[in-house]
Amino acid sequence: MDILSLFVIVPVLTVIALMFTKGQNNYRVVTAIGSGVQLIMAFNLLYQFLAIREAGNTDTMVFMQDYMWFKSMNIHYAIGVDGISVLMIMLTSIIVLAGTFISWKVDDLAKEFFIFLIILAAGVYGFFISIDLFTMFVFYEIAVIPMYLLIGLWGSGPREYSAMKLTLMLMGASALLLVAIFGLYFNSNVDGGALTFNIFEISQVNIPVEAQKLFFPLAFIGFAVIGALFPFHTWSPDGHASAPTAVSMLHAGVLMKLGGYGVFRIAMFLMPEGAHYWSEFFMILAVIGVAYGAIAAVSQTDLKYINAYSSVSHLGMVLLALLMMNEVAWRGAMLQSLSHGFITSLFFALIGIVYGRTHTRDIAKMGGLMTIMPIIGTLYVIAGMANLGLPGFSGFAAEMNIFVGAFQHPDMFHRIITIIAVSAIVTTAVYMLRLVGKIMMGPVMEEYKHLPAITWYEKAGTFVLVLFSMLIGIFPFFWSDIIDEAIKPFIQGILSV
Amino acid sequence: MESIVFYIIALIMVTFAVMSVSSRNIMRSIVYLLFVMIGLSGVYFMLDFSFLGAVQLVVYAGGVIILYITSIMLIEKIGESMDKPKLLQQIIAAVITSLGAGVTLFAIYSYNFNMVADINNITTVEDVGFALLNYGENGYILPFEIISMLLLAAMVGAIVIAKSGKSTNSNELKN
Amino acid sequence: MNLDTFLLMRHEIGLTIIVLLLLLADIFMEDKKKVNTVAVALFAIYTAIGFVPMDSGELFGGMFSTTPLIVAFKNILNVGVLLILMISVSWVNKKMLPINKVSEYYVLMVSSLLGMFFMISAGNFLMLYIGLELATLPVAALASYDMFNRKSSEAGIKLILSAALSSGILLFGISITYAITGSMYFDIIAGNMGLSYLGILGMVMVFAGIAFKVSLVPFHFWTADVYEGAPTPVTSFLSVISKGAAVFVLMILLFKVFPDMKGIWINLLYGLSILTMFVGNLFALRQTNLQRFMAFSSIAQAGFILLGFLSVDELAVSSIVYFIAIYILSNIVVFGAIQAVGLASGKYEMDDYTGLYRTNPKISIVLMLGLFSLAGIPPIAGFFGKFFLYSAAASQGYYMLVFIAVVNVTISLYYYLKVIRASWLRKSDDSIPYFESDSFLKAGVLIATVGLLILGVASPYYEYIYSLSNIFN
Amino acid sequence: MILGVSIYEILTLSTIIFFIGVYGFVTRKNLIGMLMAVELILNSTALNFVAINKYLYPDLIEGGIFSLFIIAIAAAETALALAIIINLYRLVMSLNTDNLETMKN
Amino acid sequence: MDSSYTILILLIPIFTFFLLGFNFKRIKEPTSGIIGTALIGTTALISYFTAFQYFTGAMKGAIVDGVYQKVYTMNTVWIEFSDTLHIDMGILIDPITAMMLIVVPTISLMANMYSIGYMHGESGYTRFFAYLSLFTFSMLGLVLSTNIFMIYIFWEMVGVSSYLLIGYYYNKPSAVLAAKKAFIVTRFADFGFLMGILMLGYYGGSWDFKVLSDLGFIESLQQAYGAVFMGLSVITWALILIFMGGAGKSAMFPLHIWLPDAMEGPTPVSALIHAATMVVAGVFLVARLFGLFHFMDDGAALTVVAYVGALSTLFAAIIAFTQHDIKRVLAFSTMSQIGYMMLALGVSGYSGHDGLGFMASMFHLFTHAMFKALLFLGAGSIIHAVHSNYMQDMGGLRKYMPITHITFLIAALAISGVPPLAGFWSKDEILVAALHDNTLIFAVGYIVAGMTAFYMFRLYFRIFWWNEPNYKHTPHESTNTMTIPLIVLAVMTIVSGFIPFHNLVTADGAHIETHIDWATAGASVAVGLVGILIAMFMYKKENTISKRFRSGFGNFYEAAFAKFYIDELYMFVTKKIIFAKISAPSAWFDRNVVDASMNGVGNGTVWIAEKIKGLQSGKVQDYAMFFISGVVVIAMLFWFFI
Repeated sequence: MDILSLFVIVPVLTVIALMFTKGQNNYRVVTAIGSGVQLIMAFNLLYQFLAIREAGNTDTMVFMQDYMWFKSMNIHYAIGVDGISVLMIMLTSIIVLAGTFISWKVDDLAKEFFIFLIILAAGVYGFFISIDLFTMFVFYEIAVIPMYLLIGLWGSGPREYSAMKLTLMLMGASALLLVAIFGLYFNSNVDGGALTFNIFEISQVNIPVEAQKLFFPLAFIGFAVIGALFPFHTWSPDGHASAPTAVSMLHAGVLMKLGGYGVFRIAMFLMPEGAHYWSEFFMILAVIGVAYGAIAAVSQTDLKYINAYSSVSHLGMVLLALLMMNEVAWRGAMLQSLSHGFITSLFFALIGIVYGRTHTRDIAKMGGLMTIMPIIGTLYVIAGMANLGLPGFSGFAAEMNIFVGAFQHPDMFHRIITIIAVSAIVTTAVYMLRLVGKIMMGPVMEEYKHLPAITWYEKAGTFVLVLFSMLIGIFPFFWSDIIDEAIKPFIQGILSV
Repeated sequence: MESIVFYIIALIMVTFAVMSVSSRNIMRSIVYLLFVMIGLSGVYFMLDFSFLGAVQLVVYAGGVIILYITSIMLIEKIGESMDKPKLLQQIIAAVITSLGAGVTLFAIYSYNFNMVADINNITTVEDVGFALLNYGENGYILPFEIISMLLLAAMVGAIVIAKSGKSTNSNELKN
Repeated sequence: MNLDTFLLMRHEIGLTIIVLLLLLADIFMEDKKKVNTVAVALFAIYTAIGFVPMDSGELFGGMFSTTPLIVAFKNILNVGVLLILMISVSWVNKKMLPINKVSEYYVLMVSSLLGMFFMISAGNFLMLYIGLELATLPVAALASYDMFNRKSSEAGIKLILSAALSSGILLFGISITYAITGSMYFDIIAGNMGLSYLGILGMVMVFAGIAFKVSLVPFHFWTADVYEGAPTPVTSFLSVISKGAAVFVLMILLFKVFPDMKGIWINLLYGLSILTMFVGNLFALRQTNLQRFMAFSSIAQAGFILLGFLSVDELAVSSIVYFIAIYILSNIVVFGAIQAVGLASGKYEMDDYTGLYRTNPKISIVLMLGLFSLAGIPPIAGFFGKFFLYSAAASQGYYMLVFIAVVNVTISLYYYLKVIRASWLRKSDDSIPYFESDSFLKAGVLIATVGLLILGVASPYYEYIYSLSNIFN
Repeated sequence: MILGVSIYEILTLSTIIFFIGVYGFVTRKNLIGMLMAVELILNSTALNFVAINKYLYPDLIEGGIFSLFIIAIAAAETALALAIIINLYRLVMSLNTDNLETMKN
Repeated sequence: MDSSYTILILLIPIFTFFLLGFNFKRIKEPTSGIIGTALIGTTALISYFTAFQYFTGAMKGAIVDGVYQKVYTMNTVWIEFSDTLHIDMGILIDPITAMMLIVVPTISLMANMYSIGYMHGESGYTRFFAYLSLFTFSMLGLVLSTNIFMIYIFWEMVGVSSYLLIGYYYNKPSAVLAAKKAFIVTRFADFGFLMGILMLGYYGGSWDFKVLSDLGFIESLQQAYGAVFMGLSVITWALILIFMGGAGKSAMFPLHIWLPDAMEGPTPVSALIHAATMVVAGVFLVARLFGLFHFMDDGAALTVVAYVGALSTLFAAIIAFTQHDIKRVLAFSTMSQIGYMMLALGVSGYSGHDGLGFMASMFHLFTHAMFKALLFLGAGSIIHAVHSNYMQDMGGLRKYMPITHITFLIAALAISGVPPLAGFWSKDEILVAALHDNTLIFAVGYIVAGMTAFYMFRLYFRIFWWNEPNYKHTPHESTNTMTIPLIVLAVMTIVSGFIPFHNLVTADGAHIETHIDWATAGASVAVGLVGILIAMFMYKKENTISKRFRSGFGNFYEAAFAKFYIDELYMFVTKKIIFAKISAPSAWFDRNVVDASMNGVGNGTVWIAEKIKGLQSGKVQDYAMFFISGVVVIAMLFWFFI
């Protein structure tokens, strides 16, 4: 069995094991074991990947496997990873495990909860290992659909509405994506070869410029919606607000990364001319997202909404960086994806922890929690600081790469875009500090005096995220080396246009 | 001469057809329909297809129409006049059907049929029988067999629907 | 003609025998309840035999023709009917056994299937017409089978009246093609239609006659009322078997009989598929009765099927056949669930399903899988079915249509999710209590569900159909 | 074929009868009335087949046979429809189509 | 000698931070204070040693041809953007760093020691020391940075430490607000800083200080870039933006508004961060890039620095006249003195005697750190004793708190420029440098010197003389841990003026000759004394002179008291414009336009569905009508295809 398919198989096995498990405690233990195995596999993959690179393997993708699936349409189950996918898989496995711990106390239909959580994870893993458009699309949808039930069943507030909106908007986006995939597929024989869904085979083909102009925006929007591209981001605040904690974590931490990853790996890579043609238009949308997400976050009063808009802003940065189309910016985009994954899921974990105690997410109704729950409060401040790009945490390294990359374009348009994007660091500070100041600081509220302290599983869930955010923040060179190497073949294509 | 007869029959058929669909008395309506059918069998006769004309007479005049009448008698509402459709509905229906007829006729007249000047083409019972029992090209034994299945199925269906079963649960009526 | 060639009609002969045996069983068997088992067993044996490979060939001077694709399709329908019979059993036992109308139910259903087979295998318009009528009339009887139910009778009369009108139009169309080409054999008509006002009118009329059965807009109106009123197993029969056969016939008609009007019917299909998808979906949005809901869902699905036609090549044929197979299973799963719930509680409204998962988790899971399959969510088979349909359209550059279709998938997802929302997301104090269905129903639904999970992911099945799909020479 | 009468006239007749049938089908508010309209429709098509056969392709009797089948099937259909109507009447005590709108929208 | 031990200067504080931070529940008072102080003390020793080694030339490469060089004791690439553009992590030692290596650990040590007593009984005792260590780490990292991006990194860290420390009393809303304000205002300034860095990196091609201070490199930049905007080159604009960052941290007008509020933090914090170290980071930054500032476009950016400094110094001095909160008076005094430093940099030349301003600025930075920290710690001692920040609650304290009194007096004299205290020497050099360069700026500096003396002695007399109010508890002298730092700093204040700065800290590293210009010096001492005398006249005994003055100035007084309404202006801009006119509408827009349009698509679909439901009328006749019309219409439609 190849090392990559295990990432799909192990979750599936976990799901099956869960189906035959009985007992509240056993569900989470099984899930924890399953996601623990995934974590081990992810690090094993990272290790093996580094080893194989060390050994001088310079292939774009390694651990490739290719199985014919539908022969008549030349659909393959084709998988392989490069540095970026490896890191994304690592991110996923960490967040899944953290999410499992954070969900330790789910009691209503716990079994189902964990099953859907793991299915979601399987979809995400599958997405990251796919190098065949069809396979990728299949996994993409597998990842999206469990969200509906997870939010709708275990969520809070207007959960049905949010879940429906999220699902429909993401599915609507995948409509565009599917058309783009067909567009690529049916243009993949223009050089005389066979029709193919394989990303690397398509990348060898000179897709007609007209087709690229037509399909690039479809592919871009298709992916970018899940990356919260303005104005298609509105599912995100509602979805996050209603989702249970672990789902918010997975969603913001992993699922939204599918957007940037897909844009990078498919839209940009396969349609470089289209990317150049459309970049300025989408750049405007992305930068609006960056600035507007941050500004809108300032006046929110719900913890999750603040964070959701913050995600809009930060992921807008990813899209913006991708559209800047240079190596530094792309590296920044990838780092930002990772960074945002850790930080935002940390945030959502903390929100969940706080909400589980105070039963409100309205920041006006909270105050002085730091005194009552010092560890949670400290973590919250750390998360806030990490989110606003404090050096030492991952966000800083990522954003600096993005800004430096964005600054490489000396024309007025890019300059303005860059300045607006950079200005978001101020706005971010405003809402983060407002948030921390309101809920953690200030006078202690009487009704919260007896809230319980943090539990071991909550610690486990959050500490690991802080740890990784700091690992990236303090040792960015380690990660950026991996990313740089992976970006090179991609950047060459886009720069040669 | 023949053409005049045809035109007269055609006129009768159209007239009775119109009356049949517009009469508010159901019994009369059926009788008008019968006239149309008879007229039609007349056309068949004129087309030298007397077998079909006979069948038409037997099946319709002797079968179908009786069936209708029996049904109506079963329902015991012979004298009752049918509800008049709304004027608007009539107008819309008239417009659409005349448009449809116009379109169809336009299509027919725009097509140049290649008529064969074979005046004495009489279809005999023998021809029909031969065709029906032939299992080669242009043989109709298979449809002929299938129609028996069809009639069987229709019969079973009609019987099973019409035969009164005993309801075990009168509440079901309300559904 | 000898026995070997005669056995090319194996399926039809088998069905005829089953009809006759069932009539005999009705006469000789005292315990009518056993008729159920006999019927299902007979049909199961027959279905199994149907899988024996068979050559292609023609019978009765071209009246009847068969190819491996047709056989495969008949087998698909057989399996579908078998499953429907299995999910019918409990209904028949509960509703029809007391009034002693057991065997007729099976007779009618099997005769209808027989009609479809003749229709599929027809090489001549007459066969087509007779097959169509044989397929329709028993279903009309079946629709009004629940004779104490006013809705059921209404459904029956609406079906038979609409069917009569549509067959009238079909006949008019056939007469026009006859007038133009001088024959009713498909191979003679093919290529002789030319392009004329009359020819187009005739083609459209023929098309309308079949489209009526496929429930394409604007020939679909009967669908909702009939589906709602008819007993659940009959509705599932109508929605999958009847529609599937009609789609196949439509395919043969358009691809093989009217190829010279391709330029016209391609556009017709393009327009109608958009119209059908939208109308089906928009109406489905606001339905609360599940059977009616499924009716509009099936209309929308018909719109998706039309996408497959557009490429007019092997891909078109295989994608359509494959989709129908999956669609049959999906719908059977859903109807099986509706049937189970309906029988246990008498409830058919969406709101009644509130909290179903908490009382009857298995049926809810099955229902969800079925609905996801209809919505086209991977890795359930429905996605793959739809994907190949889109491919067919996209292969000819109809990207816009694919886009519209996928947008419609999104709309459809909304209402499918509404059912899932009721059964999974919501809690209710008076949700339907736990019930146990009979083993036939369970087995039927289970087989269909397993089929849904396997048929998509496992490619050989599609590849097999693809290998049979060359009908163009 | 009828002397002095071309195919067009006969087809005109059948078309008119056909659409009269359609008109009846659309306007009738009585189930049996609608069924009778269907008879008109089916019979007009039968006439079509026969006329086309006689005028255009007299070598074979395809059209004639077809008409025969149409008549047979129409009869079966009528029988079944009437059975359903009668059953419906037992439930509703009316043949008026206005009473058939329990299912709509 | 191998200089890699310098890394310990950073490692020990961060270790202290983690040690205390992770165990803040387990380590009890006063152990944590002692640990913190001890470790910072160690850091201080290593720092002194480093500075000593550097200034004596014992460090390898420190002095070449009698000129102090920039020494990298270590440097490693942290993030690489391109071959020349990378963020490095390393340690750079040059004269100003070495000087800061004395200032920062000293004040930090004093603050730590002082806090052992001052923070007695606070709930977050250990946390406080952890934060202090974090701050020390960040500040040291800032001064040791080898490249401007590394400065930015520690700049941010310093900002966070400041935020944490200002918000130390996080249950107090005003503290939370102040912390927030401090962070956001400086963050806003950092936005400019970052843009400046990016511009410098893109156009200059390097962030490395060795490169950026290389005169040949600067020359090439000057030639490569002409004026692009308002007559200035991109590099100059970059420098102005970078200065914006510096101005934010150093509380220059108009980014000064956070500083007075920052006094919400515990007093040792005010002494350490908001008087002595962090707030001079801006000065340090300009000094660090002095070559660029001076040579690009003939010092256009430097002129900006000079005028901003001059404006700030005057502005702050005026406000300081009117404040009642003693820490605020000191805060404005700090702002004013930093303005002095900026001004000095602004008027400075590069080498030789022209570079006097630079030297003076650094000198003033050094001395100011000492006496201002002393003032704050003294103020802390006073506040500790009377439990109030307001001078109305004070008076006559000289009897109760002799040590505090004496040390405070020394510091006040020093800041007023009375010889031979430290402030005299540095301030004198500044005025000399200003006189050489720009008379207007000199005039401002001169006036402010007098004003400084006045308001400082207003403070002094008001606290220690005046009339005694009714103390609830009799004030008493503070504990030893608090008084020792006072004494140490007082000693420093006395002696640091005699350090031969002109030999050690100059712009180009070479020695410069200085001498006291007695004309200027005498004048400045005179104006200082006048200020002191007026203050004595007004505040030594309780009287109503000040009240009369106050009413004499009328509205101007009110305005100055209200800090010239700058805060209100900011509040107006943030609350009324940014919040109310941008943010809230954006949020509204998002919910009601963007989201609503997305929902609208859905609702529209449902609406259409509702509208067309009538088509399915339940009547077979209608269905037939559609059927027929469908056939007819379709047929007619496709007739057009023929």
